[in-house]
Amino acid sequence: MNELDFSTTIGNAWFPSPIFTASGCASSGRELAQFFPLHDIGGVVTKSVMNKARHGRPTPRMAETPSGMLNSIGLQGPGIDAFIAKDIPYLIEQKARIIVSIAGETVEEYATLARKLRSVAGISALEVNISCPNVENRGLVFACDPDASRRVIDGVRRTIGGEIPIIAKLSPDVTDLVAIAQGVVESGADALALINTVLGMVINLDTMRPHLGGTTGGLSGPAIRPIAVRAIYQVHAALPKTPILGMGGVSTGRDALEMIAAGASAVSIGTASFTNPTALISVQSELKELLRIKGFESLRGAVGFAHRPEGVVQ
Amino acid sequence: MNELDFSTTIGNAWFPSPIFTASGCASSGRELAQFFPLHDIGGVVTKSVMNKARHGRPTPRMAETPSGMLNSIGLQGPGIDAFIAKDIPYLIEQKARIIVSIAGETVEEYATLARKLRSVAGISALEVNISCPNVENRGLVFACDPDASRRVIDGVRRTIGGEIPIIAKLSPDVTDLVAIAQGVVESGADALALINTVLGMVINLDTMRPHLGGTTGGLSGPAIRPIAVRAIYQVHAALPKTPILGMGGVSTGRDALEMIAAGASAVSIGTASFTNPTALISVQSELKELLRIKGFESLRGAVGFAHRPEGVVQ
Amino acid sequence: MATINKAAVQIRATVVGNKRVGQYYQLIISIGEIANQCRPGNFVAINVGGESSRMVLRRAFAISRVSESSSFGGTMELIVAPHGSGSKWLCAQSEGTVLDVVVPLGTAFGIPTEPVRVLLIGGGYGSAPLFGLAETLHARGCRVDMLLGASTAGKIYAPMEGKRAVNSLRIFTEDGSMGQLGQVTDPIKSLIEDLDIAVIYSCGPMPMLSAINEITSGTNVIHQCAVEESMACGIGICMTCVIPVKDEAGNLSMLRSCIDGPVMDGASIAWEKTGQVI
Amino acid sequence: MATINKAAVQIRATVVGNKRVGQYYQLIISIGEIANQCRPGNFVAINVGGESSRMVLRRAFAISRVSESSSFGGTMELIVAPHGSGSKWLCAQSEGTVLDVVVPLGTAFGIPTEPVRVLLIGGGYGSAPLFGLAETLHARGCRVDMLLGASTAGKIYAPMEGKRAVNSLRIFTEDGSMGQLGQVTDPIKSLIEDLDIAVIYSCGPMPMLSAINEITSGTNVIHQCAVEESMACGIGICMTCVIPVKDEAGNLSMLRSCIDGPVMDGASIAWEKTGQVI
Ligand SMILES: Cc1cc2nc3c(=O)[nH]c(=O)nc-3n(C[C@H](O)[C@H](O)[C@H](O)COP(=O)(O)OP(=O)(O)OC[C@H]3O[C@@H](n4cnc5c(N)ncnc54)[C@H](O)[C@@H]3O)c2cc1C
Ligand SMILES: Cc1cc2nc3c(=O)[nH]c(=O)nc-3n(C[C@H](O)[C@H](O)[C@H](O)COP(=O)(O)OP(=O)(O)OC[C@H]3O[C@@H](n4cnc5c(N)ncnc54)[C@H](O)[C@@H]3O)c2cc1C
Ligand SMILES: Cc1cc2nc3c(=O)[nH]c(=O)nc-3n(C[C@H](O)[C@H](O)[C@H](O)COP(=O)(O)O)c2cc1C
Ligand SMILES: Cc1cc2nc3c(=O)[nH]c(=O)nc-3n(C[C@H](O)[C@H](O)[C@H](O)COP(=O)(O)O)c2cc1C
Ligand code: FES
Ligand code: FES
Repeated sequence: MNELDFSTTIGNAWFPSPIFTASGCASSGRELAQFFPLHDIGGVVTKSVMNKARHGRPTPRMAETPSGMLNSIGLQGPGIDAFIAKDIPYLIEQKARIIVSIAGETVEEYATLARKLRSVAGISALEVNISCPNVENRGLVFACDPDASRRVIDGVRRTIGGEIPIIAKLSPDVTDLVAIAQGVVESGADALALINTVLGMVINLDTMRPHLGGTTGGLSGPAIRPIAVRAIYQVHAALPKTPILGMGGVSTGRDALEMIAAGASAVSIGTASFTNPTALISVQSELKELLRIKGFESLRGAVGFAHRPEGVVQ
Repeated sequence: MNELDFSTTIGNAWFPSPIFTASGCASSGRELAQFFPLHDIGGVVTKSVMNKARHGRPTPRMAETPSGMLNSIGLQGPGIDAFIAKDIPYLIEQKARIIVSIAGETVEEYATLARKLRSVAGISALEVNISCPNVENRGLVFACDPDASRRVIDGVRRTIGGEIPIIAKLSPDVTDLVAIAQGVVESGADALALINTVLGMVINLDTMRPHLGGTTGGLSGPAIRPIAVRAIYQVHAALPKTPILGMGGVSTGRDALEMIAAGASAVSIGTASFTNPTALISVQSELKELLRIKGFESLRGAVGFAHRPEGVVQ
Repeated sequence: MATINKAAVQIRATVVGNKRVGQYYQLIISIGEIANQCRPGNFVAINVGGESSRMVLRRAFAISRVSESSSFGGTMELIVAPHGSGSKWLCAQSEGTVLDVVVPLGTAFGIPTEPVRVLLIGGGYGSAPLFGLAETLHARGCRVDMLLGASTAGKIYAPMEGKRAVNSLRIFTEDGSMGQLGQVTDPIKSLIEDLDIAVIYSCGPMPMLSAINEITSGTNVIHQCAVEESMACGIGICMTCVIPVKDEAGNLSMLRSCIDGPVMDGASIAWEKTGQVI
Repeated sequence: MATINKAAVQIRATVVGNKRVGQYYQLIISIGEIANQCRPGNFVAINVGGESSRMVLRRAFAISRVSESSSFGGTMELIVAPHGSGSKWLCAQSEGTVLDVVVPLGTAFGIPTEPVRVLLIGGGYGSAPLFGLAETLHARGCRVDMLLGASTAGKIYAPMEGKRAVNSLRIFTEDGSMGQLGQVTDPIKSLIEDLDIAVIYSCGPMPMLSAINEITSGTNVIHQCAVEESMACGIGICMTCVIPVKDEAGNLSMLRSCIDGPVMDGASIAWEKTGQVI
């Protein structure tokens, strides 16, 4: 039996494993490092960082829902300068492969973040979280507006140059996801991250008011997996050459393979790390095993496999 | 203690209870009547009927997902004429309150259906399921296109006149649900049904292809409840006077109250009837009990209660 | 258009026995007087996973046998293969667990009025309802022959006491680990002729049923088969479980296998149009 | 910025005892050598609902006591209130259930280096970690007084053996069904003066902690409180459990109560900005 080639690439970045953390679900990395070496997984996607430090939203910031959860963190974070000074060096020291997630309130803020990161060594890729309210346009989320999405990616692309691959992270809360995806790819995104959380809400029946401090929150976890798989499948069908970082409810190797077959080149694990701090490791080894059992010689061979023409078997 | 007023109204239609079946989850009513008298619930929303008989999609038509399921039935049904001849008389005989759900592939088909139903006695309301592919516009789902949604409702309104209330059933798979809701209300919808299923997909890892015969399917059940509550809350905030028939993952009285507090005047039970054939009855009695415990004198008093201004307690 | 089994009720029923049999679990569930209403071919729909389960759909299982004499009042027996998360959960329940069961559901095998010769063919756990059926047929004076097949010995379900009503029983396994090496469909053609079979009753995977139907089509042999489609509700309200059926004029309808089935006339099914259960 | 408790490990741990105590359940869980690493104030995060559970988040519980002498090796005791679906599931587990536990988590109560006088105040199940704490303090030569409060008698957790290390114990219930009628916060002010209290340790609902802090603020009494915010992960990776904390310059930070807490300096918390746990 040949050794399985488990590596993947996103733009010009190579990763020995396709299993990454999901932005906002691994904090700075230090906390998960208590449970496994960060070097052992494909990559660490950091919590979306903004230009300035932010307190985020009031508590309660979470609600459990059937097979899922809502969160409304509101991008609490230390700001890009503190992040570059403290978190990047730690991750480099751990030999983690780093994907930095950035978020902004204006097109300009995204470009500023890209400029500050451009000269930082040790970053494998940039994930651009465009599921943020655009303060210049009635708070309309960038990722829900084809035009604003393009402008953000365009600004980042110009600033960052060609060296670091850009992954545009999209929201599923849109009528035409494929159009948004095509737009950002035309504007210079090398890859897409699918999906961010789905907008949801819970009413607290004791207070008879919205439960979350932020009123609405983002739904994540196994509940949304069918939505994520559909999004990945649709976008891969339209843009078969664009690598996809899939996520949304993955908690087993089986789930990861589902996303890969739908078209993902790598898979992020978010909420599952809350259920199980070593989920990344178990998903990774289960996925490897499954690929072997199914007779794949490489992870790449399974990417988008569910799209093969009728009649083609394995 | 006063008797609780459990009744609700949708347009000019009065119902003794706010708990209805969900379209497509009660077949013609006969099957549920094995488990409880149809007269005992608020109303029966019939399976969406089209003009002609349809075979629907190939099997498998379902997949279970975490706290939910996907279905791709493809609107199998007998066609409107057989429906009027066989199903309506049965429901009338059972003294059920009838909400007929209609679906079409063209604006004209919806109007045709409305014309055929106009003169049928015993119908309390019409639910217009606009989550169908529009054959005149690249298969784009009506409910995802503000303009097409309006035209459908406008056509039905003109045909049906003012007698039977029209409930427009919307899809959550849109960027701006409130805009679609406003559009259909302006075009003559008396009420809104929120939400239809969320587009999803599962890959079968044995065949390594999409599991459903129809490739994608509609996600329903508790998994989507937070999305439904959010949709109801948002739309009620924008259109506080428009009654909402809420649905999506309700399986207990607690869940129903959550939707009512978010702004629903009535609640449909779909997938929960698959889990439990008497779900409608248990949801109904649990909801009554909860309203009493919370000190409400009427169901109406609880509708949209989560929107009350800061500081107002019960 | 059929309607739901008139006897169907939703009850809370206690597991009174659970025993491993080969690769299956034999569950005995106390269902009281409803046992009288269960006919060979009927099935049940059971909630799985307990209170905070993420599984929202019931699981369907053929009633293997009912018994009214037991010390628990009426009981039914199910033969369950631990397949995915729901059936595995069920197999892990021990005596005393209270289940939410809808019973009995679906159509039953048609019983001939004359004492004709019949062949019963079961694949895997598909043999479960055939032993109860054999008893009924035997009591009617039919000669009952039986063929059981599976991939391997552990998947053959053939209880000792079940064989009383059977004149002959032949077993086939694909790996030869029990009975003859081969498929259960291999000897059918010659058996029909040798034994002058009037009715074949079959229960098992859809490809097996379809293969049997190819053999019976064009002959006078009646083929009563219990089909298996993915079922979301089991009670006729979801339309997920459909099977393409032709009427006499050749018109196709998609009939619900939970209320127009599971037992159907094999000749009426448009086999080439059936889907594949996972 | 704190980091996760260095001793934290994820283990499979067996329930070795489950006993109802008033309205709570006392669970004894075998955790082996990790028991040595647990300090009063630390908590654990436990998976609930079993394999096909729809509950995706761990539940947090204070470690009430650890014991190393037991016949099961090291064990820990939890006092669990059956509140929602997760804690009810946990309370229903019997001996032999294997749990997925992350232990120990969070900060511990600071122990004074001098034998000062201390007051321990617990609300509801908040008393659980206080008895283990009392033993530690007592061993350091501190005089330990304790106040426990709850809405009703069944919610007072005050085990016999726990009282050994306590000089005085007063109980308050809001319905007067046990101890004195009233709130646990009523006598604090006078007790501080009468007993010359140097440190108050508190654990209970946030409004209770906040009320205690109002009493201690402006005094020299140190207030070490174990806060309670909704926690999605318990290990510092989700940022849901934040508490607004002021530094010396008065700058506010939102600190994670799972790793910068649960035990925090009451004086540093911006109480007016804290959220309400459901
Ligand atoms: C009429 C009928 C009678 C049956 N009798 C028996 C029996 O006697 N013994 C037995 O072991 N099994 C029987 N089955 C199959 C049994 O229902 C499935 O094995 C079981 O539903 C699988 O559930 P799971 O949770 O283990 O698998 P999962 O794969 O987790 O199930 C996921 C979903 O798919 C459905 N599903 C999966 N496999 C099947 C299948 N083969 N048929 C129908 N639905 C399926 C499940 O009901 C569930 O909704 C019968 C099925 C039908 C329709
Ligand atoms: C540090 C800490 C120590 C705790 N110690 C104890 C203890 O010793 N004994 C005890 O009985 N309880 C304790 N709790 C509270 C306990 O965690 C909750 O009662 C429990 O999580 C409720 O879960 P549920 O499934 O029963 O309720 P649900 O309402 O179904 O829970 C839904 C979600 O909200 C969260 N949640 C609900 N209530 C609380 C709460 N009060 N605090 C934090 N999260 C909550 C749950 O964790 C879950 O994610 C502690 C909480 C924290 C944060
Ligand atoms: C608590 C929490 C915080 C998150 N923060 C971020 C974030 O800062 N940036 C981002 O792009 N996505 C964020 N996400 C979304 C996740 O990265 C991921 O897209 C989503 O949770 C779906 O994956 P999952 O189901 O595996 O969690 C967050 C999710 C959660 C649950
Ligand atoms: C099997 C199935 C069939 C459905 N058929 C229809 C339909 O014909 N027309 C329609 O408007 N909605 C249909 N729906 C959507 C439901 O009416 C409802 O909007 C959705 O399932 C959410 O509610 P639930 O989570 O309670 O099931 C169907 C849903 C299911 C699960
Ligand atoms: S399983 Fe629902 S109609 Fe047959
Ligand atoms: S509970 Fe997740 S960071 Fe504290």
